[in-house]
Amino acid sequence: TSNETPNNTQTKGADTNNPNAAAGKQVTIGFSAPAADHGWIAAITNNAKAQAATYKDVTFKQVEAGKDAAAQRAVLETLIAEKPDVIVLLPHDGKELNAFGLKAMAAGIPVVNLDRAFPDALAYRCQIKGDNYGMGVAAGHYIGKALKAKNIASPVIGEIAGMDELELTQERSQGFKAALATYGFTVSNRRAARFTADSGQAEATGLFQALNKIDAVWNHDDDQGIGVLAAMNSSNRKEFLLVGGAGSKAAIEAIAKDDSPLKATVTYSPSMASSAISLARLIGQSKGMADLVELQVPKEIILASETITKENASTYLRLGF
Amino acid sequence: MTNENVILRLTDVVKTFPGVVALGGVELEVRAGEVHCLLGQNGAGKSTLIKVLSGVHKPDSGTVQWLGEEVAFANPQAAMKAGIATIYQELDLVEDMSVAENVYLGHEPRSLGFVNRSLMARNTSGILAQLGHAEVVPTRLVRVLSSAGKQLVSMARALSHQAKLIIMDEPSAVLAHDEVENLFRIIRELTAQGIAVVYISHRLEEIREIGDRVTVLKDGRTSAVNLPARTTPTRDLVSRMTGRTIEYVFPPRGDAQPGDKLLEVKGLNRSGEFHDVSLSVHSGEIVGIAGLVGSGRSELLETIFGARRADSGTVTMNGTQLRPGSVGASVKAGLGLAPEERKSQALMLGEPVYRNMTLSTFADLASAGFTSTEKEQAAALGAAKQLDLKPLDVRRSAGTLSGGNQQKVVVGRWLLGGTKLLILDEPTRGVDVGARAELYQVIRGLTEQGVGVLLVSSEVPEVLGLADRVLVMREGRVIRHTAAGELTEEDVLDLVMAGSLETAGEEAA
Amino acid sequence: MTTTTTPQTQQPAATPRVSFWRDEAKEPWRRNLALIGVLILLFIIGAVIRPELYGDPKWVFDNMMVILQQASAIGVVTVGMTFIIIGGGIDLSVGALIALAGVWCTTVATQSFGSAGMIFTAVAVGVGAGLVNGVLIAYGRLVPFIATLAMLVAARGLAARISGKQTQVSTDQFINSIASTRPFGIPMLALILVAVAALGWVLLNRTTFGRRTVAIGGNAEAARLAGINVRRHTMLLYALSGLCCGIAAIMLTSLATSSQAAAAELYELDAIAAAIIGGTLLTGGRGTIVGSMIGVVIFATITNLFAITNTPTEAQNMVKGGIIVLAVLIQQLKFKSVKQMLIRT
Amino acid sequence: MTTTTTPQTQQPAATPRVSFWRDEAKEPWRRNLALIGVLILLFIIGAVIRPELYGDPKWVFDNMMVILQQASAIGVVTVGMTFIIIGGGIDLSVGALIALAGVWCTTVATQSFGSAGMIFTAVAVGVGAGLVNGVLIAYGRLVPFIATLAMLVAARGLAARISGKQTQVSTDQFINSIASTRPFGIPMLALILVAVAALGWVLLNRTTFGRRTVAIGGNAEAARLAGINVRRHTMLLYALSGLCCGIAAIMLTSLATSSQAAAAELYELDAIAAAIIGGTLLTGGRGTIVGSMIGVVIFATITNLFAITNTPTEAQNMVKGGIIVLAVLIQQLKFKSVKQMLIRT
Ligand SMILES: Nc1ncnc2c1ncn2[C@@H]1O[C@H](COP(=O)(O)OP(=O)(O)OP(=O)(O)O)[C@@H](O)[C@H]1O
Ligand SMILES: Nc1ncnc2c1ncn2[C@@H]1O[C@H](COP(=O)(O)OP(=O)(O)OP(=O)(O)O)[C@@H](O)[C@H]1O
Ligand SMILES: [Mg+2]
Ligand SMILES: [Mg+2]
Repeated sequence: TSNETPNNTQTKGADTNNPNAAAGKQVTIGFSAPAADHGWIAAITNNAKAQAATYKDVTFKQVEAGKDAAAQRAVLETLIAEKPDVIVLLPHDGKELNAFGLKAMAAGIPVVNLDRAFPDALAYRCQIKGDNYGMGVAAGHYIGKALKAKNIASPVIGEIAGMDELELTQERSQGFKAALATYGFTVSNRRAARFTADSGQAEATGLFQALNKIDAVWNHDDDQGIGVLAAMNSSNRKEFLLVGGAGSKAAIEAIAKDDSPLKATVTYSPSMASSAISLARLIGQSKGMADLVELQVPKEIILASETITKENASTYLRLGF
Repeated sequence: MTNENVILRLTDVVKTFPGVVALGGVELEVRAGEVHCLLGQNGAGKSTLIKVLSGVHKPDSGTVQWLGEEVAFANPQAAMKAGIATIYQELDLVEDMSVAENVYLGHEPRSLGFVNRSLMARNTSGILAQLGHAEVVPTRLVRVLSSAGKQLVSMARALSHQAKLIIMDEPSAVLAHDEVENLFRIIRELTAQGIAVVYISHRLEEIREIGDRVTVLKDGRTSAVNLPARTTPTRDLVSRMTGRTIEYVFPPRGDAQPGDKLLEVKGLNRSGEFHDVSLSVHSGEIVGIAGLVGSGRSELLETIFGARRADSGTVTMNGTQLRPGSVGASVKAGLGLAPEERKSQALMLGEPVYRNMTLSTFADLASAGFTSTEKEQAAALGAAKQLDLKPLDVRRSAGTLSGGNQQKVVVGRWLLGGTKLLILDEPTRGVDVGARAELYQVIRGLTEQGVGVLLVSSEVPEVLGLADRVLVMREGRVIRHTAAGELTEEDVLDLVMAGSLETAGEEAA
Repeated sequence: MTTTTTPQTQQPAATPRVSFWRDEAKEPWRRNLALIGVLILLFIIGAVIRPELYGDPKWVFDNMMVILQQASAIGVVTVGMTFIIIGGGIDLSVGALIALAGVWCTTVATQSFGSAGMIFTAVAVGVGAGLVNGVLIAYGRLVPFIATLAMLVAARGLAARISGKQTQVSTDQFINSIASTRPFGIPMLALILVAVAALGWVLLNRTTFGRRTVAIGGNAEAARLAGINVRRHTMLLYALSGLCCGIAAIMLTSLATSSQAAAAELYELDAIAAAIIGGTLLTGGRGTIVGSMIGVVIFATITNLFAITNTPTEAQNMVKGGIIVLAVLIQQLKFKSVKQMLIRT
Repeated sequence: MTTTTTPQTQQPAATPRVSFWRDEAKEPWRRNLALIGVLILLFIIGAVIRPELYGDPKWVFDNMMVILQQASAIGVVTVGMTFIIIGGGIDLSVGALIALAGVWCTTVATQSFGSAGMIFTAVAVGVGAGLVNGVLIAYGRLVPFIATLAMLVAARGLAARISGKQTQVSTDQFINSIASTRPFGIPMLALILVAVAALGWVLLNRTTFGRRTVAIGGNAEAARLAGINVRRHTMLLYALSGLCCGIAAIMLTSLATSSQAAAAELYELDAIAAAIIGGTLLTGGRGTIVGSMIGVVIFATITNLFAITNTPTEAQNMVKGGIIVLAVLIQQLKFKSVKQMLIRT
């Protein structure tokens, strides 16, 4: 990690071999993401800010999104009025803010849609997002392989999901279920926490009460995982294999140390916010991505969810948040 | 007995509450055009009886015959529809609605689904004029009216129904002398139209003046019927109510000279309420304040007590000046106030009687911050016995007591602890004849222990009979100050009404 | 009016002529004036921080319309909430009912019935759930807090089940267009709010329904003794609140062109707060529609101001807390009688 | 009713011996019995669905301990909330105060002062914020709902600022170990809850402080005229609630070995609901600590049951709403006098 202001961010500084590194036309990037109430979202905002700060030719204009989609829509209206060159937008809800994307694009402002997707292709110039379904699949495969390797025929598998009313949680769970199914496994108990450590603790405790012996648990979010680990300690349950989600620095460190049931985490990296800023700059300057043949930035980029284990933890530590 | 003009007949009506037999077999017979008085001690079941009549309670057994037919009113609306209107003992008005809205609550005149507000206001004005209070503005909020004003609204509500029977549960309790005269005029007008009135009061003289026949309740049963209101001797009535033969007597004043000066009030003012009031109370002395309703006496008492902050003037107790606007300081200095509105100002209805009684003394009965239930109950039981509380059970919740017994609880609070100066605002409102005599004894007994008493009552005989010295107030000013023996009831009435009589005369002229 | 005070003693109810500033019947007006003062203050703060925007009359008008538009759904809910609170109750389920009505009316099946079918569904779901609240409270004798809290939890659960926890997109052109229509330059949603508030005002102040609501909230026992069917009326009050939720659900769906189970989160707190700031007594019996509406607009203006001044979220929260306290304090400091009023509550 | 019994008519004053089922002073006991009935019902449901678990006495004991442990933080808050509600108020800020006290005591700077420093900080922050609530309500004369709502919003904002919106991990071994310590096989946190509840019970039922609380909630004007300093006491009540939040913050930090601004979400609703289900009157003047604690345990048991039976989230919500209604209805159906009580509220 590099950088000053918000510490602990993931950015990519100027690479002198990259022709895009040279300062170009001045670009004003408007940015909006939901109010941070947990680590991942906070990292998104911090990354975007930090990445923008690495460019001399970028003016970064962040607007606060408020507590729900309606509030975010209201601030975005004021953002359009200020005519930025590009808007990077992580909406509260892609479907609810689709109309805004259409409006901004119609007003001639390209929109980089970050993570939560607009359903309408006309609503964005470029979409960069994580792969929630893929994240579940990665976790499912890791657990499936590990249990097969241990020769457990009908394993007891628990799942501690995030906020259940979010679509992304649903997608993750579906991916997890689908991947497990390829091994003939199913989830025995699924609890939904609220992305906070205290709710993670509560749901994990419930899970342990329900299942006397567990073989593996997937916890969707490393932040709430702090609570899951606390619950494991206080109820002395360590017989299983734990897989995390998102890829926080603390989790990656724990995996590297290999002294707890946490053996892996599947990424959903907030580094995508840094990338989104880079893409927005290129779009604003009408440049393409240097390694690609295309003269312009592509329409859609989906991050692969990677599995971090003891073996590769050191390489990923840099991207932990 | 002739049946033709009997409009209401109750036979053997029984009503029980958990743990109490409120009515244990009541007979009542009311004729058209009569004023039928209900007499009985506090807790005898009078209010319960009329609540049965007006559809609030359903009787457990017994029959109610209305206009010759057996009825069972399911709710107050049904009773009202049948022609029975009630003025309840506890004023049942909505404070944040206007006078007119309160009068027509539940049967608002409507046109096209909208409340016809002008018609409602006009009709209300009409009824108020009939009641002799044309000056009351129908759009005024009830919240700002005095108790008497509120009583007027209750009355107007009863009249707004086309009732054949109007029940009045202690309507005169909050009324001053002249207002009571006015009430009687209205009752006479009603009965002249053939409307029957059931009248409940603890003031025997009222019953003699307005009543036709009397039914006496005792412990939830009818103990006497068809007594002529005017001629039955008081001794008779009282003994049928109480089983004893006490009369309405004031205890003799002791010979002892009043002791040191306890309370000294100098030049007390509160704008719009009272002006430049000075008075003093000595230990062992009862000072009474007479005056009309609305003459500012309650405000004066509350200001002396520190519940309101004076604009100017001082209150001194035992030589030390009291911190203005601090009830805590007053209580510490030995003052106690039994306020006028028992439900809103004095009682926690859901709490047991003993906790209500020890509200200002539980901290003194506590040791190191820990309260003592035993000590509190014992102390409260003592006061309850002294006041003849019925039922004599200090663990019952105060809300289940009858009106008069609730009043005793309020007074009882200041019999506990070291109250040196007792301020009583209408202490006998709603208290029955027997208990009243006992209350007077208790108050007199306190003075013998050196307690000073400052008393406000709208019943002039009470002030004159009980107090050693009397102040007469009018329009927030003290206009007379003399020993009690030097005034007669007529003198006082002349004094308090002088001004108004003059203006009334002018207006009439 | 002459100076003689004598009639007062004779006639305890006599009305001396009182000035606007002391007349107890004018007290709601005075409170509302104070609240408008708060609004002006917020405007001035905005103008100081962003003079270039507030200097432009067109922008100012436009911004006001945006504020009204954003306030519209919560405003409609607050009309219902005002009735409930005046009637002595509370409704914690409004946010959940909006979500439930919203996702129900945007299911594929319902959308196939067209705009009318969707509107009918939303309103029916709102009224139906409101009736359940009302029956539990009036006839089941549950404390309103508990009954509507249970409804909150249950309705959000049902909404999650119906929507499959997915955001449901509305494809209905008519519904979607409501939010973007601006007859005479005024957002349609703002007009709907004004219409609902006006109806609410008439209902509260000019009909027996409204008067009975005040009576029940002010003194339920008195209302009962006066022959009012308190239970039935209470039940109807919750149905009315449910109706408002149904309407708000349509408005919110139109704004977002979609619905989801997590929509309208914590609207209950906002609606209650707006009503109380507008002078509605939480213990019932007193309150005005106008006051509640000003309360709603104050909240929407605060949110708007935060957006315009780009205040960071955490600072927003702190400032918002302060403004709420301030708004109530201002009403008190200015007018002594208000102060006395609050002591008594 | 048959022929009269002479003693009764003669002396209505005498207390007829009333059975446990009709004595009004025993009413809280009857309610609590009904609530315990609900708990037993929940147990039976669990036993029917997962007989293999409930058949194992060791597991059953263990599970009860887990329920108590999970109920502990919210239980401590509910003790404070019970006082507040009995005293005629409401505190919407408890969840936010837990979060604020939690993140404040887990900042790097505070953690450097060690366990004692952290505990002191949490308690001081809780009491301080509670005092602010109390001053605003008692001396600023704000309605409790508004004052504590403002505090809710502001405290969450401040917590977000202090924590930099990050989950703060506690590295303090002592604090972290509290949650995992089990003297005599009973979780330490459960013991803390029992201790706080016992202290609360004594405070409410045996001290002048408790008596004043009941008096003020029952009739504030009567309390004032009896010489009780209503304002000061009201202020202290909110400070007490803040103290409970501070303690709960430590407990929650210990459970999750971390704190964050979004922690203890909606604890206020749970605490209020538990108190009301436990028989506390929302209008003040009546309530019991025991009832509130049973209410808390019922909620924790429901959550536990959901986990054990693997109930999906949306079904959880619907069932939870139903159970809340049921719990209150059961109390009413069984005991007539309870019914009457509720009519009057
Ligand atoms: N709701 C109730 N619950 C329990 N007991 C009640 C209830 N209402 C009245 N009682 C009891 O019934 C008896 C009769 O009370 P009631 O109010 O009818 O007396 P009353 O004759 O009107 O007395 P007062 O002259 O003091 O008004 C009393 O013992 C009272 O305690
Ligand atoms: N809350 C109020 N707002 C406005 N005026 C009031 C209020 N309370 C009382 N008043 C008026 O103040 C005056 C004094 O009333 P107060 O009740 O003190 O008289 P009082 O001598 O104690 O009579 P009572 O015998 O009824 O107690 C009356 O004119 C009354 O209408
Ligand atoms: Mg009575
Ligand atoms: Mg008076």
